[in-house]
Amino acid sequence: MGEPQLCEISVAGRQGITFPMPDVPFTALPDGLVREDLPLPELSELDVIRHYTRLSHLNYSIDTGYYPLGSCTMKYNPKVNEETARYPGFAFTHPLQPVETVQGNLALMYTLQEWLKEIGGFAGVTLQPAAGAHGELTGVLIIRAYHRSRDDIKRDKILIPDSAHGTNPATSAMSGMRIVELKSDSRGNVDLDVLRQECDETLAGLMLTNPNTLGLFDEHVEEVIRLVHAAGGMVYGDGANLNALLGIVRPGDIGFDVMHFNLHKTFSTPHGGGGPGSGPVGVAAHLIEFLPAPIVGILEHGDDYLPPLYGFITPSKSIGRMKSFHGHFGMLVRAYTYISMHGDAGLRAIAEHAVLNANYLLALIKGTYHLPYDRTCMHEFVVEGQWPDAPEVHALDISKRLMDYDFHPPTNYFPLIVHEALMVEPTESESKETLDAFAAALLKIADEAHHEPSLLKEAPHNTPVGRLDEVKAAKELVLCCGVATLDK
Amino acid sequence: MGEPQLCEISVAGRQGITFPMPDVPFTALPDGLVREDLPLPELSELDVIRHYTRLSHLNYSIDTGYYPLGSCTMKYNPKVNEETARYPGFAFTHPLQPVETVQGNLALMYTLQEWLKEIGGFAGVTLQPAAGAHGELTGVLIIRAYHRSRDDIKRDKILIPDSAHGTNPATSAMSGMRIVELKSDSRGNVDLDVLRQECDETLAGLMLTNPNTLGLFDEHVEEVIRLVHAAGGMVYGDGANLNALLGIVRPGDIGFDVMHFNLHKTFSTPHGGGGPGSGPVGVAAHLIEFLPAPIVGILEHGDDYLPPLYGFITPSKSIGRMKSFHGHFGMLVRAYTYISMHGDAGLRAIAEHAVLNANYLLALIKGTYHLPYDRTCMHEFVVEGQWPDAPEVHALDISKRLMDYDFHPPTNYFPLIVHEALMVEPTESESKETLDAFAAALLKIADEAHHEPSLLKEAPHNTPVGRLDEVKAAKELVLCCGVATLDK
Amino acid sequence: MFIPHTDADRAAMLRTVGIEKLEDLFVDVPEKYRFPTLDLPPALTEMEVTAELQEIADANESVHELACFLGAGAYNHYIPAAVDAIIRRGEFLTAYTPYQPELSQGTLQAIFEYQSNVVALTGMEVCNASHYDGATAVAEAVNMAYANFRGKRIRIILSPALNPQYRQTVRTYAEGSPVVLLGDGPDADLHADPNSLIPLIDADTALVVVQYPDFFGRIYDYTNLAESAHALGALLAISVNPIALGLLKAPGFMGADIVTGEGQPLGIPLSFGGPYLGLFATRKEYVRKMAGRLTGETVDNRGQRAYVLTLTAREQHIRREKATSNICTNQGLIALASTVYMSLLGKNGLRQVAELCFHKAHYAATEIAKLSGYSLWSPATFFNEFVVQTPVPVSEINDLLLDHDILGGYDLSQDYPDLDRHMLIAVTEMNSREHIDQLVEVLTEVSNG
Amino acid sequence: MFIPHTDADRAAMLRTVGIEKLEDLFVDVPEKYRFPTLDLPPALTEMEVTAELQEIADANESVHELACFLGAGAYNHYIPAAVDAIIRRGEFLTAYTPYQPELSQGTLQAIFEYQSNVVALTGMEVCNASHYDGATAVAEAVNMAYANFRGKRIRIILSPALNPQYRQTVRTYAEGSPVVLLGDGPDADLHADPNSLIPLIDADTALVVVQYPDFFGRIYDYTNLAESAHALGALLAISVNPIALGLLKAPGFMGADIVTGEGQPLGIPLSFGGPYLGLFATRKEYVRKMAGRLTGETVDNRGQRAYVLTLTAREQHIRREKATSNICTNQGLIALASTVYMSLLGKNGLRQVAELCFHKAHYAATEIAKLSGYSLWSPATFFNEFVVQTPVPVSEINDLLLDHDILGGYDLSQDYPDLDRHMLIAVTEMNSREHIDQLVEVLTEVSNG
Ligand SMILES: Cc1ncc(COP(=O)(O)O)c(C=O)c1O
Ligand SMILES: Cc1ncc(COP(=O)(O)O)c(C=O)c1O
Repeated sequence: MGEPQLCEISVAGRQGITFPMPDVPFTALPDGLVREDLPLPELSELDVIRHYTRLSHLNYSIDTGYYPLGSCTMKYNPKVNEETARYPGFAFTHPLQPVETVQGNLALMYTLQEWLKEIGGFAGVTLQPAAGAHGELTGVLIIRAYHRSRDDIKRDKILIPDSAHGTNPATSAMSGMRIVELKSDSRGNVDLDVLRQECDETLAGLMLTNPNTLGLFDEHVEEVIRLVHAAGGMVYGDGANLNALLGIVRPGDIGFDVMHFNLHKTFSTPHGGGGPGSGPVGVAAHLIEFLPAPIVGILEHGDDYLPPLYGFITPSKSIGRMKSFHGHFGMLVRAYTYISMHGDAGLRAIAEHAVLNANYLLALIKGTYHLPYDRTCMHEFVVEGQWPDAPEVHALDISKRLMDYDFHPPTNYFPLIVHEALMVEPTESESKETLDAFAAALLKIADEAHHEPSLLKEAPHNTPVGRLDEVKAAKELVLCCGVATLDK
Repeated sequence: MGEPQLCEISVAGRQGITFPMPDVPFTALPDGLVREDLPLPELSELDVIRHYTRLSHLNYSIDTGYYPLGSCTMKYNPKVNEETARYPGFAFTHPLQPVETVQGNLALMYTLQEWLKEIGGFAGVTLQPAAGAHGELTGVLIIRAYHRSRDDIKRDKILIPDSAHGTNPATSAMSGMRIVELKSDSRGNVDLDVLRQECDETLAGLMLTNPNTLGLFDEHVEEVIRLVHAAGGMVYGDGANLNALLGIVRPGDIGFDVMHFNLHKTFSTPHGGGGPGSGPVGVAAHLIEFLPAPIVGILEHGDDYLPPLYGFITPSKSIGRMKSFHGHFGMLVRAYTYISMHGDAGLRAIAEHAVLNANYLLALIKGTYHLPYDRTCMHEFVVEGQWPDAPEVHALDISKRLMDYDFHPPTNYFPLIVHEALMVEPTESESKETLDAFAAALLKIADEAHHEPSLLKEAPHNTPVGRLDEVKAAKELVLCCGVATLDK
Repeated sequence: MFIPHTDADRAAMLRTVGIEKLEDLFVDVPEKYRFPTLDLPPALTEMEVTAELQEIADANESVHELACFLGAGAYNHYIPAAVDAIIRRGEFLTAYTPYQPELSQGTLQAIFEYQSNVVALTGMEVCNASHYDGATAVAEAVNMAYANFRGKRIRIILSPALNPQYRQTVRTYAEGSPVVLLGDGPDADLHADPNSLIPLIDADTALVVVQYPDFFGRIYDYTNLAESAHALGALLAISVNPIALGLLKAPGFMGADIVTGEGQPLGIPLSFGGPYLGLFATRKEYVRKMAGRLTGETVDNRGQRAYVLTLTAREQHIRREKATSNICTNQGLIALASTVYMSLLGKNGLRQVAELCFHKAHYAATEIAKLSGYSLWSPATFFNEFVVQTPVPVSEINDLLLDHDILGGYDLSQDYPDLDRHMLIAVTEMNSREHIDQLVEVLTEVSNG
Repeated sequence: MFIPHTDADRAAMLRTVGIEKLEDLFVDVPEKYRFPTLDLPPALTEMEVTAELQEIADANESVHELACFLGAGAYNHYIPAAVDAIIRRGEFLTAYTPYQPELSQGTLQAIFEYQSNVVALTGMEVCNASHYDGATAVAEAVNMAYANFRGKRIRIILSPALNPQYRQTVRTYAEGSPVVLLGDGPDADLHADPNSLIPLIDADTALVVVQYPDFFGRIYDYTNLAESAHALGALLAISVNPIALGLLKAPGFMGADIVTGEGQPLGIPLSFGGPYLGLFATRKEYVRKMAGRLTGETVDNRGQRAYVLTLTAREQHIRREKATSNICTNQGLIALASTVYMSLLGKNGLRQVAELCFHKAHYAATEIAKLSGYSLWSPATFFNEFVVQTPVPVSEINDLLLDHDILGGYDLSQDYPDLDRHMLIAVTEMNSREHIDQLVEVLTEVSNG
C-alpha cells in the first residue's frame, strides 16, 4: 500500500493551521499584483502528521539500522545535539542583530573556529561554507586569489587524483580552473612520477583527499606536498575523511594549506536525508587574509571582569562572501556540543575506533571479497563487488541483497578506479556485534552469489519497494504531484 | 525478524551516558548497605535509540492511522501541546516550591479549574486525580463523605447500569460500597422501574455514564436524576464520554452532582500507550467542601496593578489527598492549551462533529452490521460483530481482519450487554474520506465473513506479528528479560 | 481547529445521516439545557496560545534558574536527551493501552523491558506496568495486602518516616475499608529505628510499610523487620527512591514482599508534580493479587516471539467489582521514559549517579554541620537527603535563600509539629560544589545574624 | 562517548586484525606528526555540556524577548509545532541522500512533494531539491544562465535592489568565470523601477536578476522586464520571498525563466542565519541544465508507484568537472521542514500569513510616516518591508529601541552609502499592533528630541 501524495489527499477548504485576524486596519491589496490561484494542498494537521509519520517509516536511517555508507561517516548523531541547537537563545536570534545582543552566538563561533584550528593544525578558519563542496569552492577560490594577489596569474591548473570525489573536479571547474587528473600508483597513493611531471609554473594547486577515497593514507604525503609547494602550488585537503585523523595527525602540520571540515561527517551533525551540512574551511597563515567575509573575531579584549566583545571581521584580501550570513549556525552548535563532549583524548578515540572498526571488518571479509589495495586501511575500505566465477553478479546486486538482511549497503561504484567498488565505512559508533552481523551477511551473500545468484539479482525482497525503473523516471520526468509529465 | 530484548544485546562495560567525576570529597559508602550487583542492561546510546525507534515501528498509533477505539476518544493530539508542556518554566518547577515562585503554574491551574467548572456546569473542580478511574474513586469517596457528614451512615449502595465501564464497579468496591447492577431498558436507557425499586434509604448514589457506553444519551436522564435525588442519593457522572457534550449540555445543569473529566480523551492529551491520563473531578456546590486537598485558590485578590496571589487551599471537609502533589500538571498544561484554542464555539464544534462522524459512519454500515439499539447515537455506537448466517465469525475476527486493511479495530466485547460488541468511536478529527474508507473495509469484511471466513479467522496477515498464544503467556508467565518463567 | 470537515463534507454527511442540521443530532438532550453558552475566552490560534503559555511559564522560577535543594519526594536529576527523543515519537505517544497485541508490540515489549529493569533494580520477582505515582502505589500495596488475607488481617503499620503525602493518600484510599492504619501517630518516635515498629506487629497485621531511604533520607537495612513481620505472617512493603537503588542493597534482598516507589527520579521532569510514575514490584506468589497491567512473553501463530497483556482476569475490565483495583489508564509513557533512562545509564551509570548524590549530599551535610546554629538532626546513615536543625524557622531561611536564587530544603514543620526549625535538604548530581558552597554561605548569614 | 567498545571488544578486534595496539593502525602516518596533543578543554558529560550551552544561549537576546522589526533576508515568522515534530524524527534526521531508493522512499516522496509545492508557489514547471540558501541559489542561477549560452553571453545584470549579500555571493562565485556583472554599481538609481534595467540588456546578456519583493520591500510586476529580456534572448531570474507568494502574483506568470528564493520564512528558525533553504525553480526546457538533485516518480519491479533521484547525469558524482554544479549535500531536512510548513498552511493559510504581513506592515508604515522627522523613502507598493528615512543615524535609533526591547530595522547605510539614515523595517504576523505602537512611540522620542 503506497502512501498517497499530498495533492491526492488535499480537500478544498481544509487548513492545518490558522492565524489570528488582523489587529490593524486593512490596507487595500495591491492592484494587479494579487495572485488568483495558489494551488498548494489543503490538509488538516492530522493529515500532515500522519502522512509524514508514515513516510518516515519507509526510510532507512542510522536510528533504525546500520548504515556503513562509505565516504559519508554515518556515525551516531547524539540526541543532545538536537536539544542544544534548539535552545531559544540560539534558534531565535536574527543573523543581523547588533553584535552586543548575540555575544553568546559569537563566542560559540569564535571558540569553534579556535577548536577547528587546533584540531586541523590551521591558522585560520571560516565557518561560512554550507557543506563540503561549498568548502571546496571556498578553498579553491582562496588558492586562486592567493596566486592572483602575487600577480601569479598563469596558475590555473588544479591536479586531482583519479580517486577523488566528484565534487573536487566540479569545484575546480566552477572556480574557472583547468583540471588535470592524476593517476594513482599501485598502492593507491599519488603517483609521484606523474605528479612531478605536472609540477610546473601553471600549477595552482593539488586537491588531495587523505586518507583518500580508498581509505588509504598516502604513504608519501609529505613528499607530495613538498613537490607541490616547491612548484609554487598550494595543497587543498578534502577533509571528508578527517574522522580517521582526529588526534592522530593534524593536516596543517604535514603541510596542507587549506582544508574543509565536514561537520556533518566528522562532528556528528545529522545528515537530514541529504543535508544541511556544514563545511568550515581551515587555512595556513599565508592564506588567512583571503578567507571569506565575515569571520568572527575579538573586537575588544576582555579582562578579569569583562568578557571580550566578539564581532565580525573582514579579512583584508577576502575572496568575498560565500553565502548569506554566517554559515549554518545550527550545525555549528551541534558540532560545538560534540567536540565539547570529547576533548583531546575523546577525539583521538574516535579516530582510533573508526580505524579499528574498518580494519576489523575488513579482516572478516577480505578472504572472500577482493581487496584491490591490500594495506592497513584507515576509517574505510573499498573491495570489489564481483567475482570472476560469478560474473553476472555486480556490486549493485550485493548492495540490494544486503537490504534483505536489514543493512544499508555501502557506497557503490565509487571511487571510480576500483572495479565494481563497494566502499565501506563502519564508523566508530557501531559495536563489534553489529560488525560481526554485517560481515556474516556479506559472507552469506558471497555464497549466495555463487550458488543462488537470483537471490541477489532479484533483491531486495523485504523493502517497501523493489528495484526501480530509473529509465522511466528519467524519460517521463514526472516531477510534481498532479503533473503527468514535465513534457506534457 | 523480531527485535531482541535489551538484556540480549547488553554487553558488560557499555554505558549510554556518563556523569561527571565528583567535585566534592568522597565519603565512605555505608557499610553493609551497598548492593553487590545491579543487573541492569549495559548499552550504548545508539543501542537504545535504535532499539526503541525500531520498537516504535511495531506500534499502531493515531499518528500512523485511524484508531476508532470505542470509549477511548482517540482524537488527534495536537503537536503544540507537546511544546507548551515542555516549556522549561513548566517542566522544571518542583511541586513543593514556595507558591510565590510558581504563580504561573498556579494561575494556569486556577484558570483550568474555572474552565472545567464552566464546561461541566459545576461549582468546584479538583485537578488532582491521575486518570478517569482515579477520578471515579475521588468522586465516590466524596459521595461517601457527604453522606457521612450528614450522619447518613447506612447509605452504602451504589447503583451501576449493566452497560457501565468496569472501572465503575471496581471503584465502588474500592470505596467500600455495595454495588447493585441496574439493567438497561430496551432503548438502552436506565430502566426507570428497576431504578425506582432501588431508590431506598441505603442509596448512596448512582454512577451514570451519559451518553452511555452504547453511545446513547439517556432519554430520561432528568427523571433518573430526580429519582436518585429524591431518594437522597447522589449522581456520579462518568465523564469518559464528555466529548459528545461539549457546548451541547452541561452535566451539572441536568443535575449530576459529581463527574470526572478525562483530559486524555476529551481534551486531547496523548494516551501514551496506556497513560498518563488526567481525571479532574467537578462537583456541585454542596460537595465543594469535600474535594480532595489541595485545590488552587486565590490567597490574595489582585487589582488593576497586581495580579492575584494564587496558592493552595484545603476544603474544610476534604476527603484528603488522592495522590502526591497536585495532579498530572504536564497534562493540565496540554489541556489548557487545547481549550484555549477552542473557546465556546470551538468546543461545541468538537461535540457536533464527533457526533456527526459517528452517525455518518453508522449510517454507512448499519444495513450490514446489526445495531441492537437503533437510535441516533452520540459520539460512538455499538454494533454486533456477528451474523446469524456466519456464526463462526466473531467480533474479534472482524477486528483482526481490520488490521489487514490498515485500521485499528474498535473496542471489542464491551459493553457487555451487547452480543459480540464492536464499539466504534470515530472522533471529530477524522475526515469523511477516512470514515468512508473505514466503512468500505467493514463492508468488505462483512462480505468476506460470509464468503471467505478463513480470511477473518486467520487474520491479521499484514501485521508484525500474528495472533498470539495468550494461554501460553498466562501459563508460563515469562515477565522479565532473561527469566525463563516466573515459576522457575 | 483539528476538525477537518469542509462545508461540503458536512452537507454530504448530514444528507447521509438523513438530517438537516447538526442541531438535529441532539434531540435526546433536554431542550432547556441544550446549547449553553460557555463563558470562555475567545479561541486562540496556535501562534497566540504558544505566546500566552510562554508568558505563563515565564512567570515561574524554575530549577534552571534556582539551585535546587528541595526534594521530599521529587528530585531534580539530569534527564538524558535521548529519553525525550524516544517518548516524543508519535507511535508511542499516540497509541493507547495495547489491547490489540498485533498492533502494539512496540508498547508491549517496552513494558516488558520496564518490568525487567524494575525487577532488576528492586531485586523482586515481578513488577506491573505502573501505578499513578509513589503515593498511590503504596495505597495499592495496602489494598493488596488486605485482600491477600481476605479481610482477616486489618492492621496496617505505617512508618512515621514514610512520606507524609503517601500516608495521607493511604488514609484517603482506606476510608471505605475496614483497615486500621497505625504506627505513624503524633506520638511516634521519629528518631527510633525501624525495629521500633516490630512491637506493633501482631497476628492481625497485614502489612508493615517503610520507606528506603526514608522520608528523612535515612537508610536502614530492613532485613530484621522483614523477618519479624514474616514471623507473624505479615507482609513488608518498602517504598523506594529508585536512584538510591543504584548504590544500595536491593529491598528484594531484605525480604520485602512488596516494593513500591516513586519513579520520577528515573528521567522524568519535575513538572510541578506530575505525571510521575508509581513503581510496584512483588514476589511471584502475589502475582495474581497484584493490581495493574502485566506484559508476558509468548509466541504468535507464525512462531515468532511476541508479547501480550496477561493475567488480565485481575483487572477491572474483566472482573469489575472483584478486580484487584480499579486502575485502567496508568503511566505508560512515563514508564517508557524510565525504561529508556535505566537502559541508557545501565548498571554503571545508575551507580555513578547514586554515588554522586551520596557524596555531594554528604559534603553538604558536613559543611552545614560545621555552622554555628545548625546541626544534623540524625546520626543515622543517609543517602542524598538529610535533616538539618536550623536556628530560625525554615521559612525565613528559605526566603533568604530565594533572594540568592537558591531553592531551599523542605520545611518539615508542615508535617511534623515536633520538627519545627527542621529542614530536609536534598542533593543530587545537579548540585555543583559551587552551589553547595553558596548554600552554606547563605546559611552562615542566618547563623551569624 | 558514543564509542561502544569494551576492553574485551577491543582486545578481540585487535587480535583479529593481527596487531597489538591501536597505535599500530597508524604506521602510514608520518611519525613526527603522529598523535599530537590537542589543546582543547577537558571533555564534558552531557549534563555539563547542556548547562554550558544553555549559559551561552542565555547570553543572547532573542526575538522571544525582543520585538523584532529586522528582516533584510531573514524573517521572524511563526513556526507550527508540527514542523519540528516531523523533522525531529530519526528516520528523516539520520538518513542521508536517497542514493538507495528502496530504503529511502520517505525522503524521496518528501522531496517530490517539496518540488510540487515550490512549483505551485512559484508558478514554474520544475524545482530542484534545494540549494544552500537564497544567495547561493542566485549564484547558481547565474552559472546556469551562463552555461545555457555555452559562454556566448557573458553579461549578467543584477538589480541594485537585489539583496546585497546575494550580489556579493554572486560576485564571489563569478570570480573564476568570464561573466561580467553589472547594473548594481554605485551610480545605480535606487528609486528607478525595474524597467530601468531594460536599456542594459543586449545580445550579450545572459541573465537579468531581480528580487520580488525587492530588497527594499517594493513589489513590481516584472512581466515587461521579462518580455524585454526575452526579446533579446536573455533570461530573467527572480529571487523571491516565498511568503509574499502567498498573496502576490507568481513570478512564473510574469515570464520568469528561473525563480530562486530564500526558503527560511517557510517554517525555518532564524537560528542566527542558518541553516536556511535555497529555492530554485525553472522552466522545463532548462531541467537538464539545472543544478541540484531532482526526484522523479516511477514504478518498481512490483508495479508500485515509487520515487527515485533522476537526471543524475547533471551531477558531480556522475559528470565530475562537467557537472552543472559541485553541489552534493544540500538542505534536505530544511526542505522537508518547508514542505511540512507549506502543507500545513496550504492554499489559505499561506494567504492568511501573507495578508497579515501586508496589513501590519502598512499599518506600521502609515503610523511612522506620520511622525515628524520620518518619511517613507519610496512611494512604490510594498509587501511587508519598507524603507524609512530617519532624522538621526539608524544605529542611534536602534540603540534606543534596544533599550525598549525592540530590535529595530536594518541600517541600509551598511550597503548603500546614499542611504545613510535609512532604515529597512520588516513586519510579520508576529508583530502585534501593540509592538508596532511601541515602536512608533520610541521613534517619536527621537523625532521630538
Ligand atoms: C570525499 C568527499 N569529498 C567531498 C564531499 C562533498 O561534501 P558535501 O556533500 O558536504 O558537499 C564528499 C561527500 O559526500 C566526500 O565524500
Ligand atoms: C466509560 C469509561 N469510564 C471510565 C474509564 C476509565 O478511565 P481511565 O482509563 O482514565 O482510568 C474509561 C476508560 O477507558 C471509560 O471508557
